[in-house]
Amino acid sequence: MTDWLTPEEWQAVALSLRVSLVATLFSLPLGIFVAYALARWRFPGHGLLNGLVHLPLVLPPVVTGYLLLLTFGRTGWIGGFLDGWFGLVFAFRWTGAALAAAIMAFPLMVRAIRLTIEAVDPKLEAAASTLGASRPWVFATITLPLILPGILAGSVLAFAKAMGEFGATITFVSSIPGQTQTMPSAIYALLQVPGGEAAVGRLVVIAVVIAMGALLLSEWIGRMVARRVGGA
Amino acid sequence: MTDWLTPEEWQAVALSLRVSLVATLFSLPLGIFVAYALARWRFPGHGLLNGLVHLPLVLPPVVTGYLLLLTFGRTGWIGGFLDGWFGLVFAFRWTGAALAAAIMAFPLMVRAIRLTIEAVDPKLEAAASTLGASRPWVFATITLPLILPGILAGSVLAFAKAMGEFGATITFVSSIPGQTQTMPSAIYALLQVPGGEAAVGRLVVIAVVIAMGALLLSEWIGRMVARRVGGA
Amino acid sequence: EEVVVFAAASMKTALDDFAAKWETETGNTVTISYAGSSQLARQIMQGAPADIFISANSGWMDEVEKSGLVKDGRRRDLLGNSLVLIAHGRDAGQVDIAGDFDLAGLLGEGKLAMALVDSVPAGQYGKAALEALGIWGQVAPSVAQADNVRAALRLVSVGEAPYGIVYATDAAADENVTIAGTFPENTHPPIIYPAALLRGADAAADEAFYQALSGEAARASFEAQGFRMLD
Amino acid sequence: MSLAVSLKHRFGTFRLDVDFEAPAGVTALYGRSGSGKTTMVNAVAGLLKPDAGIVSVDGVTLTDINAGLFVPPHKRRIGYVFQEPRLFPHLSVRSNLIYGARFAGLQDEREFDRIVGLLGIGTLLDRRPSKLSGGEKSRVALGRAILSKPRLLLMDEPLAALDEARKAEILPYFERLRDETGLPILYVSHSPAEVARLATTVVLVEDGRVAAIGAAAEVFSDPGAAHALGLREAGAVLTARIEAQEADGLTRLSTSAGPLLLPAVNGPPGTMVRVRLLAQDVMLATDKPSGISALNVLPARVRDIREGEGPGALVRLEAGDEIILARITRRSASALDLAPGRSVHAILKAVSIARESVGEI
Amino acid sequence: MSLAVSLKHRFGTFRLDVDFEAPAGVTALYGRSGSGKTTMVNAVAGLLKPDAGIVSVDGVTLTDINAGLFVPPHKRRIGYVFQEPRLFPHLSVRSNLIYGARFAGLQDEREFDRIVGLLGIGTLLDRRPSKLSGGEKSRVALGRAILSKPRLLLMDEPLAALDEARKAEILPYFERLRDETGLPILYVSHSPAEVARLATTVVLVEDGRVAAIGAAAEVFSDPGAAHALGLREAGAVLTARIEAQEADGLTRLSTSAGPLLLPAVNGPPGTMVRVRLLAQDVMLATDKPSGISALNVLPARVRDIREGEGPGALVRLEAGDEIILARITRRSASALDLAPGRSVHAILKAVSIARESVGEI
Ligand SMILES: Nc1ncnc2c1ncn2[C@@H]1O[C@H](COP(=O)(O)OP(=O)(O)OP(=O)(O)O)[C@@H](O)[C@H]1O
Ligand SMILES: Nc1ncnc2c1ncn2[C@@H]1O[C@H](COP(=O)(O)OP(=O)(O)OP(=O)(O)O)[C@@H](O)[C@H]1O
Ligand code: MOO
Ligand SMILES: [Mg+2]
Ligand SMILES: [Mg+2]
Repeated sequence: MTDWLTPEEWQAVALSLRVSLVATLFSLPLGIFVAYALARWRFPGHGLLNGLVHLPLVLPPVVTGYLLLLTFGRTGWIGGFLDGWFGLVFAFRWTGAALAAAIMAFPLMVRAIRLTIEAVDPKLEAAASTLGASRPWVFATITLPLILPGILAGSVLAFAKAMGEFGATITFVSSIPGQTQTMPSAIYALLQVPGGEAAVGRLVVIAVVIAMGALLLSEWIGRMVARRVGGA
Repeated sequence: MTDWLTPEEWQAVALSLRVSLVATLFSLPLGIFVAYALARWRFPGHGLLNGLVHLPLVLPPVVTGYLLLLTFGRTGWIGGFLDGWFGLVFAFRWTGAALAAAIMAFPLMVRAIRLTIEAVDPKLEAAASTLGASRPWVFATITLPLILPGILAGSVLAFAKAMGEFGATITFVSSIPGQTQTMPSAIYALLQVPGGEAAVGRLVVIAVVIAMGALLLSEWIGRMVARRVGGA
Repeated sequence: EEVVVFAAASMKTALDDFAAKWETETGNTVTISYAGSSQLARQIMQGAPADIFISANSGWMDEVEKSGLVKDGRRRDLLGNSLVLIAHGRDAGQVDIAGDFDLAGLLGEGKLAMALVDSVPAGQYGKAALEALGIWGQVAPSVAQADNVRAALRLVSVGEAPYGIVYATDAAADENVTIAGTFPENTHPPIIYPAALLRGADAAADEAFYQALSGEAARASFEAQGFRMLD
Repeated sequence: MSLAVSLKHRFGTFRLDVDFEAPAGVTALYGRSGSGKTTMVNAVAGLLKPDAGIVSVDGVTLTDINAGLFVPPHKRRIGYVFQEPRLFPHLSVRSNLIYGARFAGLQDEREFDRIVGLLGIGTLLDRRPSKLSGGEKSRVALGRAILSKPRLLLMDEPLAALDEARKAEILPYFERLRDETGLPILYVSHSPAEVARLATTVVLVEDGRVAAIGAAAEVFSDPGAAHALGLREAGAVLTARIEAQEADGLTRLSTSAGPLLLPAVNGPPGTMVRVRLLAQDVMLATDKPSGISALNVLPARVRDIREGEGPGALVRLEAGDEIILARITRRSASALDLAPGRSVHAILKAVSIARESVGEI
Repeated sequence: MSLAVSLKHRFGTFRLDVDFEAPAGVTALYGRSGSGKTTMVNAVAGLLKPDAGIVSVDGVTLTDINAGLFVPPHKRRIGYVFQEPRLFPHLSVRSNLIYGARFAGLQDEREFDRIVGLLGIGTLLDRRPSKLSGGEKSRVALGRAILSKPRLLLMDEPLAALDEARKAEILPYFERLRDETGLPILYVSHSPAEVARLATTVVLVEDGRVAAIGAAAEVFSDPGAAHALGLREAGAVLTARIEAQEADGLTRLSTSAGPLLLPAVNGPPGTMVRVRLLAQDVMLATDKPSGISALNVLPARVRDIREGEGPGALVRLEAGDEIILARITRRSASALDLAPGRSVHAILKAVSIARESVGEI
């Protein structure tokens, strides 16, 4: 296998996996929260928040990457703050790649979850509240389990998007082998090379296999969940 | 206004709007069909179709664009066929940009619609069938209206994504001012020259305003629909 | 020790080749991030941990230098390249690129693939050349602009566009295209790849690699890909 | 043969295994919660594909698993009032109501107005189902099924959510459906009064099986079925003819057991009606009583006495061609020295016969 | 004062405007479909914020719109059996049942087993709600609310989907809840039998307003309320004391009106019970009858006679300290020459008094 891809390419595969997993898992709680807020609450900044969430979709990825560089970069105001207070550095680290992937994938995740939240019958939540469950309990024991399909779908979308994200990532954290060179960056670099197509093909196959695995897993879990809830 | 952006940039704005609208509207029927098939039917190629739909998410956009070039290009097998039989040419045309945008946005659209289809209570469909409605009628009169929120969400996601799509588009149809130079292509070009930031900023603002408009419109329609169905 | 190089994507083959040689020779590690020159320049200006920057044009290097990130006197024009007209296929006919060159007639319905003519260096050089030849006006409507020169090459390579304008280095690397002609040097500004040692480079290896870029081993790698060493 | 059902189906540990045929009219499925009624109805509607079995309506086979026949629900033309309302949430009440009509062909506006009036939903037509009360929803669901002009009507507890007054308005309509249109109806109900009043045939379902089947008059006057029915609901059904509508609001009826005076039975003289006499509403006297408020005293002969486990006894009486059931205490039976062959008087109050216990034939 | 409700709310054209106070025990909301019962219950539960009004339970104010007070539902400790089951689809029956217990503190396994047994859902515990029959769902919903150990129980037609036998099992349990635990219950039902049996207080709701309110005994023996109740359901409620359980399964009771013999009333001698006598089950005789199967003949005096629009008349009788209502035909009333002050005999069959008409006090 090692001669099938160069060690550097394997590194890229491993990094992409890590970046995508971390991006998905870490953005999930916030994604659920934002989806819930957008679905259920009416508040002054509603439209703004909604727009902000969708922004990475509308902007060309390079622009998003550039904005990230300006804000989360070493000299950016959030980046500087996080570095100064928490020692958290995103610039040119794999964490930055994960941040970029998470932000790019965020609208997909939020939408999927929001759609299922909107489909939850508030009457069930009301029933839970009469049984003594406070809002957070209702959320944890009724809403959350009922929106599992959306969480699953949102996660798999986010993971897939994170696996494929290129423009924002390379613009934000560059493409440093072993540190920030994800699979798409590696593919891009290979496309610059004459005769790189074969290696590109191999990486694409790996990306596809990983994504298919994630997809099949999510479908399977989804079916288990559906069976538990027991539709028809 | 005309001196705020160059005529070429205004062209790019108009083109992006057209491309995104066409991409969204034309892919909608297929999106609904595929979402329905994935949500409701079990068939041998289920996993494959699902994977295929998600592919543009997983692959770096450049790769998708390249694959489009190979298949839908003038010399590609589908492209050659469509050109020969229907005179339908995608290469270097705005139609190609729309095709690229549609394909990139397709997974988002399908997922959103699929999620709402899965939330439709099959008991309502069964009730409609006992009232004499055949499968297609049930779909048109019960399922379709009930999944409107998903269709709306899917469309707005697709539209936003189409507005921001860059990698696949420029790889597939290049950037020909007035024909295939979309807003993201124009933005990218401006980012390549030192000092282009101001013009980038203006284009970005326009993109954001358009996308916000679409978003607000969709939220508003969604609330109308919800009020008609009468939650709470 | 580790040397971090930010280099224009079009240099990948040549630079990888040389870096590998240098690594075995010195035992140091070279880590190279390839991306568009503009992206790399911006990253360096935002504090990227790069030791050496090789840009595909002078403009972005100027920007980096202006922000004071280049070590004093540690910038030089490393490589030169030439601009060629390529045609799809292994045995396309040769053309003579001169004053009354009928490129528009040659193209017919077909497109001329170039990099972005107002922003990507290869495209800017190409546009300048066509203007100098006085045919930009006729050709402009047929130009398909790609986001980088490799993408322009690819358009010709797969036959989507019959002709394209790329660097000689790119043309040499692709079997599916033929160089139909070379643009005279005087039709466009000199094509220069400047290299610079950056402020953050404090290891000995950084300096060594910067120096070695002009060495004989480097020359072999670069020239094999069609670059011209500038001294 | 209007309806022939033979089904085998398994849901986890529950097994349905029923086989019955019912003539035209209303066939009531009566049985305890979880006994399999809805499962049967679903199979008839084509919403459930049973493991094995046959369903045929009016000689048309709709399901025959062995023969590989399974007509899809929308081609069955079966109206189904589900146990829960199942209204279409995105449609107004009006659109819900006319949903089926478009598939059944022309809409009949007068029929629409009639049903809407009967169900008292005229003021709700432009509302969405989510803004209806529980009983309003179930009324709309009822109207929707009826207006789809089915050739068989399935009703799963259609009146469970309604008040007595509304029930009293709707029951006569069901009778008319049954009698005037000849529409066969499969009717699930927990209310013996409804069943006895409407049903031509009663199917007692117990634990996925048919425990008893027969004409309503038979099943309800069968002391053996009294247990499955619930003792309080045992009773006989008499056939009567309206003789006259009297000035004080009473109706004079004749039966082969003798004349009956009942409060306001609608219909012109000559109309045949069915009268349900609950066993517990019948009192027995050995001497003909006098100075008593009960208007109806029928001479009868004891056919048999069946003593239950409790303090009661069911006495079956012959009166004319009719069978009358009386439920009294064992103590009274022995005090009166009742025995087969003994002549007695069956006493019943005019007002004891509930309106819903009298229906047209 | 156990429950004080004063509400104003508007839904489109529907206006709710009610104001009543009810003592401890079961308060029944009785009224036609769409009259506003569920709306009232929702406001008590805190699921609906009324436009104006006050709700207080046992002296604790839960809602006071003017004062800006609105205790959220989860802090009210009110168990609510909804009109539709509303089970949690992702939880097993068992988890549905114990859902509320975790918030109420310790679970009581014996109580759990008792409720599960009473409701007959022991074999369903591991199933999902989607695999239950209609009646099974409503039983689980009932169990879920009861097991949440509420301090007020709201029940919106909890027994509508259940068969008679199951109802007969559950009703005594409700009585015990009312009597032993003192749990106040707000009970919506369309069944006058249920209401009369359980209710301490009856609130008649008509079109968003309280049409009548009072002790069950009063409302049901008030000839004026008979119309709102449905004539067939008018009747009196007697207070009785169990004297002896006799060998043949009958129970001997004493009332101030005289002795009564009824089938199997549970309880040791000395227990006080309430007996509901439907007006239509009471026969009147001027002479003391003999040779008759009815075991109970009570001497009484006519207090008043109210003639209805139809052929019937409601006769209010005084017997001891009790009021008894008898519904007879006008024709009988004049045939017997009934008039206020006249002495008569009220005749009632032992078996006419349905089990669900007798309840402990
Ligand atoms: N969300 C709503 N919007 C508008 N009208 C409503 C809404 N909810 C209920 N109503 C109306 O308010 C009235 C009272 O409804 P409610 O549910 O309280 O009736 P109910 O007495 O419980 O009737 P049922 O016995 O049929 O359940 C009805 O006429 C109903 O149509
Ligand atoms: N999908 C299912 N999976 C497993 N068991 C089921 C399923 N549906 C119904 N059952 C079981 O089958 C039996 C019959 O159910 P059915 O719904 O026919 O009862 P029913 O007679 O209509 O009862 P009810 O009067 O309570 O509505 C019940 O014991 C129920 O638990
Ligand atoms: O440095 Mo590039 O790859 O020609 O933009
Ligand atoms: Mg059922
Ligand atoms: Mg209600």
